[in-house]
Amino acid sequence: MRKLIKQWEIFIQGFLLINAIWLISSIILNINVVPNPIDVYKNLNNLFTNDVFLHVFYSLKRIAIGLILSLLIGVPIGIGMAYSKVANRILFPLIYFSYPIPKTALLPIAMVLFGMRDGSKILIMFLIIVFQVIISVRDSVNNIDSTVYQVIKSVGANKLQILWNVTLPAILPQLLTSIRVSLGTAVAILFFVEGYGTKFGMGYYIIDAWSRINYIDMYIGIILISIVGFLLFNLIDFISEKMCRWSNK
Amino acid sequence: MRKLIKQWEIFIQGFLLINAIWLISSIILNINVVPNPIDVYKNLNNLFTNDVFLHVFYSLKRIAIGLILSLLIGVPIGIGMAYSKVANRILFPLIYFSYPIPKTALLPIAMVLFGMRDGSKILIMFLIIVFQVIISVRDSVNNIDSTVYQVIKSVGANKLQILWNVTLPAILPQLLTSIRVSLGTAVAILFFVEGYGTKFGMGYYIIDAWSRINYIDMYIGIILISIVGFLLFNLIDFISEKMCRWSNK
Amino acid sequence: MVLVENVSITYKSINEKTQVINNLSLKIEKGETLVILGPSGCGKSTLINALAKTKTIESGRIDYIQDGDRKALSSKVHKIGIIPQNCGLLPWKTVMENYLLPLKIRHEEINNETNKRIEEICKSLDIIPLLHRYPRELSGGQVQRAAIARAFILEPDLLLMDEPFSSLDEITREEAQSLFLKIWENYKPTTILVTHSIDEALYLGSRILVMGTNMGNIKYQIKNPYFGKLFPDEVEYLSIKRTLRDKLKPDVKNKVI
Amino acid sequence: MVLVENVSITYKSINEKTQVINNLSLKIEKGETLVILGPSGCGKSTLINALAKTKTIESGRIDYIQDGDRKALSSKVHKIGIIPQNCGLLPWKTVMENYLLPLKIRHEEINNETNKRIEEICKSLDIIPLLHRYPRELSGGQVQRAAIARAFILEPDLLLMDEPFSSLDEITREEAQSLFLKIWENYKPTTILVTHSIDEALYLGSRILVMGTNMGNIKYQIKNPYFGKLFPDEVEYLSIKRTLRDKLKPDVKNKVI
Amino acid sequence: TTKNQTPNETPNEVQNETSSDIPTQEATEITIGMMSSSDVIPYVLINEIGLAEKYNIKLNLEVFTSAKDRDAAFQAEEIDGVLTDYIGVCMYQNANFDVKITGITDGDYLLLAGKNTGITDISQIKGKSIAISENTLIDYTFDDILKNNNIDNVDVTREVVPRIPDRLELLRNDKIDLGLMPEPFATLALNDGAVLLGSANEFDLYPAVSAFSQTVLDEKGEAIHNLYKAYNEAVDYMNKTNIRDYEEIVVKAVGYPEEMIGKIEIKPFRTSELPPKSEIEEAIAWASNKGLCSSDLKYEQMIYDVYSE
Ligand SMILES: Nc1ncnc2c1ncn2[C@@H]1O[C@H](COP(=O)(O)OP(=O)(O)OP(=O)(O)O)[C@@H](O)[C@H]1O
Ligand SMILES: Nc1ncnc2c1ncn2[C@@H]1O[C@H](COP(=O)(O)OP(=O)(O)OP(=O)(O)O)[C@@H](O)[C@H]1O
Ligand SMILES: [Mg+2]
Ligand SMILES: [Mg+2]
Repeated sequence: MRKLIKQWEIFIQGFLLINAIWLISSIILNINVVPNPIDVYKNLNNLFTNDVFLHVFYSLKRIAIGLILSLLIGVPIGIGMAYSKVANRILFPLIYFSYPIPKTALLPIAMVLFGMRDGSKILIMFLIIVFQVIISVRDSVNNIDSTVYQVIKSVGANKLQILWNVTLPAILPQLLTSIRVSLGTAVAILFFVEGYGTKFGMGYYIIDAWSRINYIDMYIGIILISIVGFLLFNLIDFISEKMCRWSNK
Repeated sequence: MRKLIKQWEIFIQGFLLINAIWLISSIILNINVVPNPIDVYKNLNNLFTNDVFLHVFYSLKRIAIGLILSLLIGVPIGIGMAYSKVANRILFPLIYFSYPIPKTALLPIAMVLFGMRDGSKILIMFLIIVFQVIISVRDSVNNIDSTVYQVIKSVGANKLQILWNVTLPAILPQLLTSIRVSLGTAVAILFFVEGYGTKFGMGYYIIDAWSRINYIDMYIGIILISIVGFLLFNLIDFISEKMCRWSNK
Repeated sequence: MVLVENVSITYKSINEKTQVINNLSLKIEKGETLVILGPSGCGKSTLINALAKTKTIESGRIDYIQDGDRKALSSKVHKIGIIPQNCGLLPWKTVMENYLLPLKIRHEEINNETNKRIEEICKSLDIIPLLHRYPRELSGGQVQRAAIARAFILEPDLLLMDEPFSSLDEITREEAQSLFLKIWENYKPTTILVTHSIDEALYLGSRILVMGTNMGNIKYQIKNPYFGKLFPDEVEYLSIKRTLRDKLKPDVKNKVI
Repeated sequence: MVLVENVSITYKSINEKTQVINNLSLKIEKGETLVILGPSGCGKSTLINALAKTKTIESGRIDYIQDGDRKALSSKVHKIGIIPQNCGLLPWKTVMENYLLPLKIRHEEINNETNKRIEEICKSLDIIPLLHRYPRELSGGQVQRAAIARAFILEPDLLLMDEPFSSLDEITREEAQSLFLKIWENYKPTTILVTHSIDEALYLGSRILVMGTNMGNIKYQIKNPYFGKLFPDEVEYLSIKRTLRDKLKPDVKNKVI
Repeated sequence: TTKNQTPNETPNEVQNETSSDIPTQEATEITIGMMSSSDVIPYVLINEIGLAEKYNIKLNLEVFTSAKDRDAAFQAEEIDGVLTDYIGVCMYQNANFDVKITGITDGDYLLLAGKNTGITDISQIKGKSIAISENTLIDYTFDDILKNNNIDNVDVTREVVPRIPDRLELLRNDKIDLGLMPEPFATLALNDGAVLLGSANEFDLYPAVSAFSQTVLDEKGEAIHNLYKAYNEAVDYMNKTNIRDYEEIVVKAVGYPEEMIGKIEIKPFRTSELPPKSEIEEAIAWASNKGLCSSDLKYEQMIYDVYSE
């Protein structure tokens, strides 16, 4: 209970701080791309006439599917590359070559294969995040101190058991970091993939407002996305705290 | 020497593998958004008539400045957040709120403030990468086992000495992972920031070809960016090997 | 019976290759408790790790013979319990979870009897109040006791212990030692124990082996008549002790150079 | 002189608060070597860490008095050398770099004399060939010797040693112990040594202190007449040994319950 | 204020009036990809005033924020047709994507100078900078305006800024001297003090067109024919009706800021027809000169007559 109150305190404090910075810079810069936050909040009711929950829901759905897919595929590949020489030999150059390709340039292919609705959106999101996950999982598995395997190997555990009892818990803290980073990326990609083929999503809301040069609405969208992002990050922190109790300092 | 040969072997093997996959999928899909690699390579000379080195140079410059700035500012902030309760209290909500903001939506502000040349490009790149760096540095500092500080604290080291001798080496492996991930992100962002106010850069090359619906040229650009990315990743691996000899398995 | 034949072990780092054990052969009878003494850095832990299959050997073979049936020693087939020098508790599991994990992996049923055995062992080692703590919340000696309990609970066929009692105070150590003897009496696991204490070697080893500094050579072996006897006050005991001490000293030729 | 006054220390985890030391007061004279014995988990390492300023104390104070001048003990002002229970070598530095780091931090000039001292100490501990290795390439005993050398090289005013010889074979241990005595003779650092060996306590401690299991209470203290004497064959020696052993045993009331 | 009026009042009447001839077979779906601009008004009206039902089509308007996304969707056959321009069709053709111009659309492109540049006449733009997109109709239009004013274009620095809102922002903040903009951005800039130097329509240049891929034309020829009938009817409605009656629809579709309600003006629209041959040939010449298509491209390859029946 006290913890919850503290969380809220931090939330409100951070929120006020951000708005203070924003207010000051809007006054100093005095350009209309940075509207005064007070004007923005005056128009906040736009949000509710604009199906705010639908926007949030669509975006969350896309983020969730994209992120979960990336984890489901990226984590095993990353672990495989760290453990198997053969897998590494084949995958490592493949990944090093394809990671730098700007995935957004693959949009035409994504649309041909998956249409312009959520299919291509999630594919692009997946393609961007999965590499981040693969690289960080591979690196963190490589950094595991080999002595932690001693006992479990000596009792004859199979690969799966080692994976579940040693590898995964050992990389969990870094995996959570990687999820945090990927989450940030995923939210940012919304802004790209919700620019086509949809009328819902927080990214759409911002882009739409932007192309209407309605900076008030655009900033309302940005506030919305940043609050949702904040809550998602806190969710991950909460999970992290529950799952890494053993290393809690 | 033998190592160098092996590196080349991997490079060529990966390159052939990628191209094989590409060839097969271009044949199976048979759509003109996926051109046949053979057609693309036939037109490879386009690249050299097109100031390839200038494109690469401009992009590398932008990546380097963006990445270095992000590290210079992100690493201290991340460490500060992990060590100082006060810094964390102020920065943590600020960062959790501003990380999810799609930085590309801030382009108008960036352009108005820093013009449409490299200033705004690097600002956008910086804004995207610095959060990834902050989050992963903060998390990895938090995950350092507290017993490694014992001896250095007992000899009365000051904060800077502890930082240099313990904190930085301890997070170095994760920092390198974070640099790898950020590098991939930086290359991808090229595609966005080189879409305006420049006629040079690998991102520009691809976007230009795309908007001309010239898929051959677009894929030439993608090949270029992926080779340059591969080499950058290998550079980081090389640095990583030199710097983390102590944990080499 | 465990048969170590012509085993060589090396460590590889980027620019170096250190051979630690060269052509070692060794026979450990079923139900024997073999104690290995040896100067620091001679390769005792390396050998233990090789037996536990956590360090790959460069050449030679390690076999397990049961009822005349000779098979390569394998952690999948044979039940190996190990107390590594660093204790090897998984930091993300509580002490109790660390105990249950090997049992789960070996698909052993956790019935009333097992629970009773666990409780008994933990009581003897005085770690009942620590069962729900994570390893980093324990003191050095508590970690070691937890590791001892884990190995004993498993009831392994081959029990490997690398300096298991080094961080225990004398009283606790004696309790742990006598617990080991009791357990050994019970079902006679083949045991290899690395220790630095000659007294401990004479108390717990049915055979004692002294390794030299020279690539894992066996300098001296002795069947121990004082196995299981605490503080024997005989002259011969002291003389064996003295011999072992002498054998532990670096080779004379090393000294001269 | 180090003065520990009314010190209490607790460990906090999320849902628990464990008090380990309650209201401990202790005086360590300048140049004294105080040996602390105590059952596993009684709080010895915790006390050492508090003295080394790596564990914060909940209440009370720890002061250092020099020439009548009383100051809070501080790792910035006073030269503290520590051998923690886990040895505390930085894994990313070679053994040699681990030695040089504390010297660099204390801005000590590394002149010929220092180099000679380092070489001498390393020779005595037989670790010269290991100086360019990283800690993870060492055996348990080698790590411990490296940590001992690091603390000795620093020539600290206050030397804190937490079971520094526990992983050494008897011969190496004796060499390390006599090295300590030699160094102590040389410039008389105030020393606190935690050990589990009563023999070691009687050999190296000018004063011996036995901690109880009850929140760091001091159960017994004795000025040691056998300080620095190896294998004294006197009756009284054995009786002191027996007393210390008895004091190490858990309190009777605990036994009964 | 106008805001509180029901915008659909008039449209509903039309709907009721036309609902008499209820379609017998199922309506054919036509999806058109477009970017917000005033060109889209008739298409929005087709849906809003019930013309879609009348002509038995189901018209989906898919709005894109970037031409690249729109082209990608078009190539992926996610959309049947696009609102594009001469240059776009040249490039489609060049990429072996058989896209035909089926009609013209209306919309103007205004050349504006920033309020603090001191430029008041097009003759003063030498040495100035313009925010523009490359290889697009804006690029083409700018060249055309320059040509019609007999200005050598070499002296103008062209800065590529892909998004039109960004160009507007640069113009407003004096980061750039000139901009060539469609509605509603042009109006916004003018409201902000920008100076009008010229426009495309002024020289009878109407480079924007609607286009469909040949495949779709083969499949849905009938429906597309109906679409243009509906389009023409919508244009008639626009030209005959007071803009205030359907202003809300325009504001939403084109993306005018809300405060413009009551002030929006629209020139009369033309009914759809095929663009004149000479204009297309000029565009082909321009594009081939830039290497965007082959100079062999013919007018006949670029158009498709849906009005023949
Ligand atoms: N991080 C921690 N959290 C909670 N309790 C702890 C923690 N670290 C140590 N303890 C507890 O504090 C007590 C004292 O620990 P300490 O390490 O000082 O013991 P010790 O006397 O050094 O024992 P040993 O001889 O086994 O090393 C122990 O009971 C231990 O369980
Ligand atoms: N990872 C490694 N790389 C290189 N050399 C190593 C490595 N690990 C151990 N060694 C070396 O191998 C030798 C044997 O090590 P081992 O740990 O088996 O010694 P030990 O007999 O257990 O010694 P101790 O009694 O000190 O624990 C030592 O000389 C050590 O320096
Ligand atoms: Mg060892
Ligand atoms: Mg301890």
